[in-house]
Amino acid sequence: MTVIEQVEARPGLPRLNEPAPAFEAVTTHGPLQLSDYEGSWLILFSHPADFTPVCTTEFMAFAEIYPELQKRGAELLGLSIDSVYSHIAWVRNIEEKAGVKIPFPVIADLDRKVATAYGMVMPGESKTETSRCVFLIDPKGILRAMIYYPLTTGRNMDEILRLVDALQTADANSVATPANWRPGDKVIVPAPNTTELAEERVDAGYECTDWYLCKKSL
Amino acid sequence: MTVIEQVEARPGLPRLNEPAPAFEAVTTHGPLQLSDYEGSWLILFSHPADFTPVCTTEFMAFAEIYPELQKRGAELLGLSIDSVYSHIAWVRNIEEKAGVKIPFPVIADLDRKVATAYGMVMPGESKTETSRCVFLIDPKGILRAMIYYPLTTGRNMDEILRLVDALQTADANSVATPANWRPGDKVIVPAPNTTELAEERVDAGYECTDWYLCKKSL
Amino acid sequence: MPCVRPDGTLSGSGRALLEAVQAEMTAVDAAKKIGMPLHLVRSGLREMIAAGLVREDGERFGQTEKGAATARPSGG
Amino acid sequence: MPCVRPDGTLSGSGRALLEAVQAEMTAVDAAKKIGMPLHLVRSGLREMIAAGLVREDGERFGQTEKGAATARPSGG
Repeated sequence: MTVIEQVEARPGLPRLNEPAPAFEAVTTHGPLQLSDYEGSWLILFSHPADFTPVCTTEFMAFAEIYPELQKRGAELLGLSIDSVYSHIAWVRNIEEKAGVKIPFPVIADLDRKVATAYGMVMPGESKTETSRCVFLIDPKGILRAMIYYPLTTGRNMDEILRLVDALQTADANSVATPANWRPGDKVIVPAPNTTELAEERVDAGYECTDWYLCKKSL
Repeated sequence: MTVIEQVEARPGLPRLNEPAPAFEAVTTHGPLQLSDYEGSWLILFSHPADFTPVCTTEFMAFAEIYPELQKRGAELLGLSIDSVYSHIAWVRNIEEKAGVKIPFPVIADLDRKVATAYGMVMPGESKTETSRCVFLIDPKGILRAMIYYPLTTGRNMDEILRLVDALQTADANSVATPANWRPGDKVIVPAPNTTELAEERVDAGYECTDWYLCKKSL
Repeated sequence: MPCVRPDGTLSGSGRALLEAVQAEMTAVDAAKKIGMPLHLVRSGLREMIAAGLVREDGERFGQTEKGAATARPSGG
Repeated sequence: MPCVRPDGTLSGSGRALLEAVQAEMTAVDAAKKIGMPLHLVRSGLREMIAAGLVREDGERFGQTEKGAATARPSGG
């Protein structure tokens, strides 16, 4: 396979800690640009298709955590390769049949511009549907985390909330968060990166397992 | 930006439901190839660097869930851009200081071949470290899910176990799993894709919210 | 919520937003004033600028003459 | 666990694996027999084939003459 063929088959995908790809899109709440979310955290997520079952459970689950996300200054923005009319019919159907109002906009990405920029279509799964992707974008428009789940497998809202909490805690306190971290748990003090700092660390008063692994309470 | 420049900046990244990129790598358990894992589920994950704090909490957390993964026929394989000697020193240090034995191999990816093939390095974060990536690879070597978390943010073992359970349940029963699914919860019956099947669905005896959203117990 | 309907009239949220910027203000202040999410305020202001109802002055937005007439159709 | 040390002698797991394939068997069966993860068995067999200690016949593995001599260094 030559380099050129590779490009045609596999467009560049978004990368962490770089500006999330800009877009202007038709949504169920009118035309929206990525920059409209400046100052908010944005959870951009895709689903394979309207009126399909896993997607519906996910939409209801996203709607359920939306108040929690709003408390954290985070907005939701859905996407699939469906028309805005299909989106409207579907969200109205969800409200009618399941009693759940979908409070966030959904991109109608019929020209696939957003899906392509974010690498949401996996030809090995489906050439016409986006996979279950999640992009966490910070208030400055920087992409901070990505999740790609397959068509068969619904996402976990609890982990998405945990991730938002972890990223916000890291930003606010210049710390990192350990495996399985939950709000209230101790956080990680960045490791010393010179031998001098490593020696100083020993007496710094943190709770340390060794010179490089120290925790503190916030 | 021309196409060629784009290739240089952004290599093709792995895609869901396609063969995971093949590799042969030096590990702490000797040379290993992706194909050595044929018949097992494989969780290939990267960490930024040995002897760093979040990574250490993650290694201990991965070691903690390893028995559960083994019960599910799933193996763990770590990776960072460090030497095999650094890896050995680090896993020995974790055992000495924290009393946790690391039971899985760790790739010493100094030539970055594996990191490049899987898009693990995010130049916006670090040009010399891999981000916190997770690749779920099935027993046939097909990539089934991907997670990319940033340097600051430890992963959640509970979600990784849930994801393995969900994928295995989908494969074993030709079903899908809804948002927030846990083993024992009802699963999703695939949506009918013709109007005829949609009409038949109404009397099929499933628990349905509407024609496209039906669940059943396993 | 597209603020400007295809026939040029305003939706409910469009009318609320246009009325909000009778006194010049930033998008952030307009969002607070009418309790609409900031991203929808920005989108709506962009639409109403395109429709000639709103003008932008640095980071502040206000009604154009046409916008003022639309906001108070009875005149005055 | 590299089975063959840099000096050509076998590690503990290498010796166990070489002894396991005295009777020809598949990698899966060898893994079961000695309780080693399958991926390490496959890697170890590959190493010992390269070292001339093990031969591959379809999906089954067995000792070469050199392998047999290494597995039982006292001869016999």
